[in-house]
Amino acid sequence: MPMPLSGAEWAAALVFVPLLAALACFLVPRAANWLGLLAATLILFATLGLVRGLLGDGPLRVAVGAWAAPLGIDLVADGLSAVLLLMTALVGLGVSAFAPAYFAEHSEQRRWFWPLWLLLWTALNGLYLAADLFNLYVMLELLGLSAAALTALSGSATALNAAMRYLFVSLLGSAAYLLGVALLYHGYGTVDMVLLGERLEAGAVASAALLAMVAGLLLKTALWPFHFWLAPAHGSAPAPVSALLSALVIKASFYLLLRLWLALFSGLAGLLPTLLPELLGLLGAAAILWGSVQALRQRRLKLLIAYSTVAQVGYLFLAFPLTGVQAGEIAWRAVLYLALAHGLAKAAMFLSAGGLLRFAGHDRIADLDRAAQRLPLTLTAFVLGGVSIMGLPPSGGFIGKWLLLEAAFTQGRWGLALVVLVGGILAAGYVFKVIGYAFTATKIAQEGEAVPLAMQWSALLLAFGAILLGFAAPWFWPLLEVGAPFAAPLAEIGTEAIAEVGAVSEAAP
Amino acid sequence: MTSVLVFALAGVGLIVLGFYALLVQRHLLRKVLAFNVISSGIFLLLAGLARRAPGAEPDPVPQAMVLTGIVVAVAATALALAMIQALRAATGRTWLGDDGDEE
Amino acid sequence: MASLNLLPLAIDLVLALTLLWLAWRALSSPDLFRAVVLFIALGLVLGLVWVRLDAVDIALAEIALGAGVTGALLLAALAKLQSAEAETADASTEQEGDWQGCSQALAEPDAKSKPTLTASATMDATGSAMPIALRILLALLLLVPLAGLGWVVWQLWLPAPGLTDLVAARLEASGVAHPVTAVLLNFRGYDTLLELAVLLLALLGVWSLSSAPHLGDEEQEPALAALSRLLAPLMILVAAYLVWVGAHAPGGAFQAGSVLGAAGVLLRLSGWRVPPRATGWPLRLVLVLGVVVFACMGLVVMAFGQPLLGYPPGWAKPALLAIELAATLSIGAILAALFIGGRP
Amino acid sequence: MTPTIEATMPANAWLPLLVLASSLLPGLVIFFLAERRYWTRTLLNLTGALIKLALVSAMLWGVFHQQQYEANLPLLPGLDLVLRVRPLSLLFLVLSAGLWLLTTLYAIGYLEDSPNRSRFFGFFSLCVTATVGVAMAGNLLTFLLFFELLTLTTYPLVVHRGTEEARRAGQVYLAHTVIAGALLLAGTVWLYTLVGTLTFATRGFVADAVDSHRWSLVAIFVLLIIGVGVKAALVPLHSWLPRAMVAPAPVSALLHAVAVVKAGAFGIVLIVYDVFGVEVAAELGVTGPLALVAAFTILYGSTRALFQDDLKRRLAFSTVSQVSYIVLGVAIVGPLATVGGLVHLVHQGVMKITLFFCAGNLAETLGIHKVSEMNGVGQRMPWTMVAFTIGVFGMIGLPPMAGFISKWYLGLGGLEAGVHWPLFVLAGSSLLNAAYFLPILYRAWFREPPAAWPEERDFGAQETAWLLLLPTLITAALSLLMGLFASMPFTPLEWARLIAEREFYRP
Amino acid sequence: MSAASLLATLGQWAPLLVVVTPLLLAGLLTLPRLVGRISVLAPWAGLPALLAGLGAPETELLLPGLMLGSSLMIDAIGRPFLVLLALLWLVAGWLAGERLRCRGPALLFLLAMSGSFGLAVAGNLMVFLLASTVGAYALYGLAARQPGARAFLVLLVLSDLLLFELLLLLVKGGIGLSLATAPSAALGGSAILLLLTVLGFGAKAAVFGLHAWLPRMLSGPAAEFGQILPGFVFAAGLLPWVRLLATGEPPGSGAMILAWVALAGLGLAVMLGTLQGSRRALLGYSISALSGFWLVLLSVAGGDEAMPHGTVDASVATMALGQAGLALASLLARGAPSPARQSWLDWSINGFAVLLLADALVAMLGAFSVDARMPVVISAYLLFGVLIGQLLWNRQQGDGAALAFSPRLPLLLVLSAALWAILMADPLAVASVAALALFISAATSLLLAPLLARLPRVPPGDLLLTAVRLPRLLGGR
Repeated sequence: MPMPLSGAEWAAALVFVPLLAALACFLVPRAANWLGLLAATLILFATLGLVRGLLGDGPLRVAVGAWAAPLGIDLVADGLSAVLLLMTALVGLGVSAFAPAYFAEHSEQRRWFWPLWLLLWTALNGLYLAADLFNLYVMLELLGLSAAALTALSGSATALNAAMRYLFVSLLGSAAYLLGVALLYHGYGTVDMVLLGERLEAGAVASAALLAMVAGLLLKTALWPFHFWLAPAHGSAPAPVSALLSALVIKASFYLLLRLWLALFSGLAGLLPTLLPELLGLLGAAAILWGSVQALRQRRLKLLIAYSTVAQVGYLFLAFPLTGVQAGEIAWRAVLYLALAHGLAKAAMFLSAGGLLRFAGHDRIADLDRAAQRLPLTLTAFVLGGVSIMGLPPSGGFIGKWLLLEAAFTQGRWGLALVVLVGGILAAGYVFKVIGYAFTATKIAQEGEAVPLAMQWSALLLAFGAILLGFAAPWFWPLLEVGAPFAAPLAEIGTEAIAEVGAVSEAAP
Repeated sequence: MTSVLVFALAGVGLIVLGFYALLVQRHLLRKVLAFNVISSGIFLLLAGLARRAPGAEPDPVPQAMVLTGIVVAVAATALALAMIQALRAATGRTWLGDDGDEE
Repeated sequence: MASLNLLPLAIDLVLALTLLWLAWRALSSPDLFRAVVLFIALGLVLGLVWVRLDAVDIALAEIALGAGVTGALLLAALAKLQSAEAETADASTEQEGDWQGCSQALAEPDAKSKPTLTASATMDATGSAMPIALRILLALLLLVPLAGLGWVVWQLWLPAPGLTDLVAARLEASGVAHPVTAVLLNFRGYDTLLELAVLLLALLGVWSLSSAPHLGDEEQEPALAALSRLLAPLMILVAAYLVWVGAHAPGGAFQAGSVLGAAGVLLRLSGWRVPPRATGWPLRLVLVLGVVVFACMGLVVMAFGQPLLGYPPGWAKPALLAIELAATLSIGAILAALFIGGRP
Repeated sequence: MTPTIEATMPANAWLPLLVLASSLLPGLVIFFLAERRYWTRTLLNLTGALIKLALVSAMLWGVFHQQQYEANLPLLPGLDLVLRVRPLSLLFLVLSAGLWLLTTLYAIGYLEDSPNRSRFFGFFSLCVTATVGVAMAGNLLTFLLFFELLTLTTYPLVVHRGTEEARRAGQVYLAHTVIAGALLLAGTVWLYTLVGTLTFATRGFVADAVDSHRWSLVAIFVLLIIGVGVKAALVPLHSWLPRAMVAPAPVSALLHAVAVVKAGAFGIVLIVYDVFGVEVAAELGVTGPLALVAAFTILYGSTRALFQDDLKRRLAFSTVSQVSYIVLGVAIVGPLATVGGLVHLVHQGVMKITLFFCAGNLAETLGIHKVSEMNGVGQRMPWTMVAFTIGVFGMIGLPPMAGFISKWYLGLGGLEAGVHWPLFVLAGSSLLNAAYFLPILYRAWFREPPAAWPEERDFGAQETAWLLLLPTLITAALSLLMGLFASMPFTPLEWARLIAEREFYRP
Repeated sequence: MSAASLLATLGQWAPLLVVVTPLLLAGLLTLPRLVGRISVLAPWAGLPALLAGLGAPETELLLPGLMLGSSLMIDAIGRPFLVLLALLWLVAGWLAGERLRCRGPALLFLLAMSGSFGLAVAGNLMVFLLASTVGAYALYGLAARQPGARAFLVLLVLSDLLLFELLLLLVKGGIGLSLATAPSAALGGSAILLLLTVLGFGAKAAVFGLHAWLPRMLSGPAAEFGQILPGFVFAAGLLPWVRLLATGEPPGSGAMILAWVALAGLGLAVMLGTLQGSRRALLGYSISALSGFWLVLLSVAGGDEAMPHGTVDASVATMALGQAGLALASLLARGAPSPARQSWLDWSINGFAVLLLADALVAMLGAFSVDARMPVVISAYLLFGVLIGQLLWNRQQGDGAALAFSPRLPLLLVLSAALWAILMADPLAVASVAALALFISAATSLLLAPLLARLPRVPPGDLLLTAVRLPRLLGGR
């Protein structure tokens, strides 16, 4: 690079590269594969640049169009968003490497996959960098529509039905979120998170807004009572799409919920802000148990993995009740690490399920005819992914589980600790159910179809990523500290940038 | 001033009405209608309260937001309708089947 | 005098009530066609409401997009569904299997932990699947958010300035006179860029779902052909005017785009075909033009040391104009394509 | 502070890592070898094993001269992956390194032309890596990590045959080990939150938390012991062991004599000595119940073994009982009992692996799986049966064999600690051992062989393939020599005494 | 390296040499080619033991490395046993003849031999236990198909356990395992140790109560190796008793009880012996009786003052001679001699054996300087006299070799035995009483032999249960 780019350029690149790549893929469908891969590598490069920038000179706050916060829209990047951007880049690269081989025959789907996927990627990157609530609404909408369109890509009856339900769910969620934004804007005069964080005080408006936004986002994150749409959607979508949905899309709405909770509502007094985390923790625990039991009952592999996502989402919400006085920091760090590890592992599992589906023509678990020996790479990817999902030691999942347990034990929350452990055991149950069948032979021997190496290796590399996370924890903590996202609301990030603009708005009441 | 309140309340009415219809109606086209009603309600709430600003001009920022919202609503509706037609062609029904893992 | 200032209140009340009544009728009318027509009427009345609230831009957009384009899309979809309905109706006796109910149709998202509704009943006339008892219970339950929101609105209706003065202070630096357009294209240009992307995404989704519809060229009614030949140039003129006026008065890219889209729809109905040569990448270029220009403008500017989407001082006006033109073109094309449905 | 392995660490920090790599790398390479690449696979296996043995003996020499071997890798804030080689870990290291070499030789012979050998040897090497990791663990977190890795790598070996029965056995194995792993994790984290550190220390590191958290420490002890007890096959948690006999012979040899069961027993040793410290454990009053459980397991395992007709299941139940000797030795608070427990860790390994090799020979050469089919097998396979006889005498604890030495020290330790009931348990167990092993010898040596063996394979002059026979004889000779020349330097007994003297009892 | 120093070092390593030579030969057996030659050499493996027993000086060889620190030694008590065992193994090997041709029995034979030599030269109890285990299991291997073998095995395992406990308690009690130092402090007077010693070694010495296996194994069909068993019995059972009990200071009351119990055992053994069908069964019972006899003497011996170490050795030599006599007799009891060779040669060897036995018994009195007039001792001699008589009578049916001889010759033999005993015994007065008792009982049993013959025969190996079955036997006659 001729001159070292500052953080702002990287942030801009993160949003505009996938956008322009999507348009290019739409314009020139034949070159879609190469454009997609190029975009994926560029995005990874940009993310690493951003991370180096963050580590170098602290959290980033860029005013788009030089119009500072209350008027214009700001892009914010701190430790929390950097880690999730990194996950998106890694999983995105994996899926982009997987997709060309997967869609080799049905070129029609390939033609539409790339533009939709890159627009989804734009929405993800934009969402992690946005600090403006309405901007986040547009990102959510872009995300929801592209995800629904991608789910319906395969065109099968179940896929369409699932996509339809998913579309309505995400539209309803965004509408509720928008309602919350409207209330907050009219209540406190701005839609910027930092300013809102300062101006917000407990009251009817704040509670109503909190309720609406949390309800909308819970619907999109598919936490337990609102999980009904997830399994059919992730189960019936094409493999790379279900990998994206499970690993990335779910995490975006969770990130948004987390950011809102940390920036705006965690500081508030009043009944709802204290009651809500306990409720979320309860729903999370229910999600873990219900999701795992359902996963155990499934006879089809992709549905099993989908229900596993329902369970793993439950883990992410366990941290809310744990943000007590001492171990708050550890709980957030645990959950973030779980999200990161789950992203990589779940993507690996879905991609390997795609490989198995291509190999056997079906994904009935009981008939995985000797897959262990005939398709070793793919199954290893599934196993390593499973190891991280279960939270067995060498993996990132283990680090997350360890920190969560540590937080639970320091605060004496035995119930949560028990749920985490039981969740791990049940996860082992359904993962090893699949592995067990991969070793046995079915009665009628099935001859398998060759699975291209690109598909196998992309799944395997993602799985290795999930395992290596187990050892890479020390590298992540400094990154996570940038901007101290968990310590206090975003207030003090770059307040000086707003000060000089604020002069005018002070004139207003 | 009261017109702001009236229309804001109307907006709330629309939201709740649309939400009721979204849950109750089975036909997907009706659900799309319900969604549009909800969106209109929210926009009414958002831009209606903008009128509270003293002086001639209402607060432009919510207006811009509502404009964007309307365009997004149109896009969503178009996609939903296309998906309904595709679903109708694929499954012959225009309502959400209970597609548990039946096959 | 009291009676005089009561008049506007009365008008507002009437408008609000008609709004609600229309919405109720549209959502619960047994016949689908009637429901769509009522919905279009609702859109128009909503346009009046916006005018009443001095939000002229929104009024324009609501009528052009909310009522016009959405209505057209709904009617087109209804036509296709009913034609399909007719085929299956005579093809085989409509087997009214006892439909085992759409359990978990849509869980009540409200965090007040309403029980998940599992509806199971035969389909009644209004197409709703729930037994009466459940629907009443739901209605009652919905009173709670209604009251809550109402009370919150009651808190909020007191006059508050919002960001009007801040926008006014920065208006001249934004390159356009009309505040809404300034906010839309400059201050919150990033949102608008993404909004265009959403529109394009919708088109991509539609095209990915259905293959190209059979562009059978039905016989043209002479009256429609004549009318379209007259109206199309007029609509294009109006669109151009709207783009230009947007700089200093309510108008702008989206409204102009929707008018252009309407023109496209009209031409399409009257049997005009996009020349085959142009249906390839040229059409796609037009569709994509708006977003590309906007994005490239935002990036190019950065090369000159300006922050993202921050136009250099003198250049704001021409840049915004260029963007608006490109946006109008692509919005028009997209809306027309959305109406046509499948890939050309 | 970007965490790398500190450059300033002394050179011999690389040895523990090299020991790990010496089986990890060949394992990973073998995974990608094609089935027909017989010689490359054998070469890789054997060089790996030999290098590991050489490294371990170098460290043996080093530790004897008070050398420090430690490598650590930061894993969590405040918690590292620590590989520290102490005399105690060397005891287990030498056992696993030595027996792995022999089991590899045996496995090469045993799986002559069976399918999936690359997969088998891949997991085989990974399993030993995990075992070696468990041996060298410097803190409880590292122990937990390698302990769970052991579960993961042994599961494919248990289900290697790919039959439905193997799968079900694998499921049972997993059900036990995964739940145990969860309990172990819970205990470890809880301990960490209470005490703040997990590094093993000679007298344990929980001493100062005893008075403030007495009952939680007891609960943690129970959690840890159950977590480790499943692999050590303590009675209520043992049922996976007999069912895992469906695996091929080298696997059952590896599982029982070298890796899994020993890791469990070693875990109990670590928990009692290096986590809690034996005095603190006694003060908490947990060593008594542990001793009772061990005693019950010893007797239960032997009685169940009486009624098993399947040879490998009988040996499995015998292992259940024999491993609890170690636990008994650990649970009796006294230096001599410690020596007895530790030395039995090695002796039982060598003797039991001999018996399993013989069982494997019988199965592979004559297709014998049941004790009732073993009539007159002494004539047909004299050398195998001689090794089996030596193994049996070791198990019963007759003088020249290694078993006698450990039984001697256990008995002496019991007396020294003033508890007499261990003597009766040992006597009872020896009787039961004799009751279920000697009839086999009688049947093999003094009964007339059947007209034809179930599936006889002809190996020309010798009784069976030399690859199968050689390891068996070596381990038999080892168990004899370890008994006969027990007090020579560098024997397991001397090393156990060194551990007891250096680690547990400062004068 | 002059011959003297060579001899000295040879002497020094003699005990190890003794044990190792049979093991070496056994090792060579593993090579298939050498089996033929080695099996010929097998019987001669006992030669070095014989030479060491006769010539080697009294030495103690410490072997710290072997089995938790052990030592081998040749001392006054051990030497006679070593010589006699060597003789016994040579004769057994010679008699076994072709049975040693194949590798299995040859290997077991050599192992048993090395085990028994190990017993003789054991310096501490650990080595003793090691040697007795190796020897016993090898013997079991040789005679596994005999009817009594299973009982022998069970008793073997039980006795090993008891000995294991004994050794533990000895070490715990601080007494230590060494036999070379003060065996006198061996038992320190604790009842448990005494009980363990008696029972532990009793099982191997086939003292009555634990004797069931010996008569049945002797009377089994293929009894060629039968004759080695008595040799093993003496070494494994009696030697330790001598080392531990002989000079120990058994508690007053404990000793007397032990004496009376042993006497009762002796009586029962004699009674059952007389009722035996086959001659070898009788021999079995006589060996069991002899063990009982030893126990009586040993428990009584320690009665008064602590015996000075020296005197016991000399007497022990004669005792050993007695054992040998009995062993030789059992040698003769090997298979039924063909009638043709029913010559006086057999008779003379038999007689000679009995003579040796009688002399040994009498000499024991002197060795222990026991007050000959004690009733226990007298009755022991009387009972044993009856057995001697039955041995001489040889009229037992059942093994088909009923010797048709008139009672006169045996009577003559008894007289000469008594005379010889009296001449040999140095403390004249004491020995004469014992000899007299012996002579009288032997004579009466000879005379009553035809009467006793009509009593119902009892199968060998029955324990005290015979009292229960006796009425039925009598009734069912």
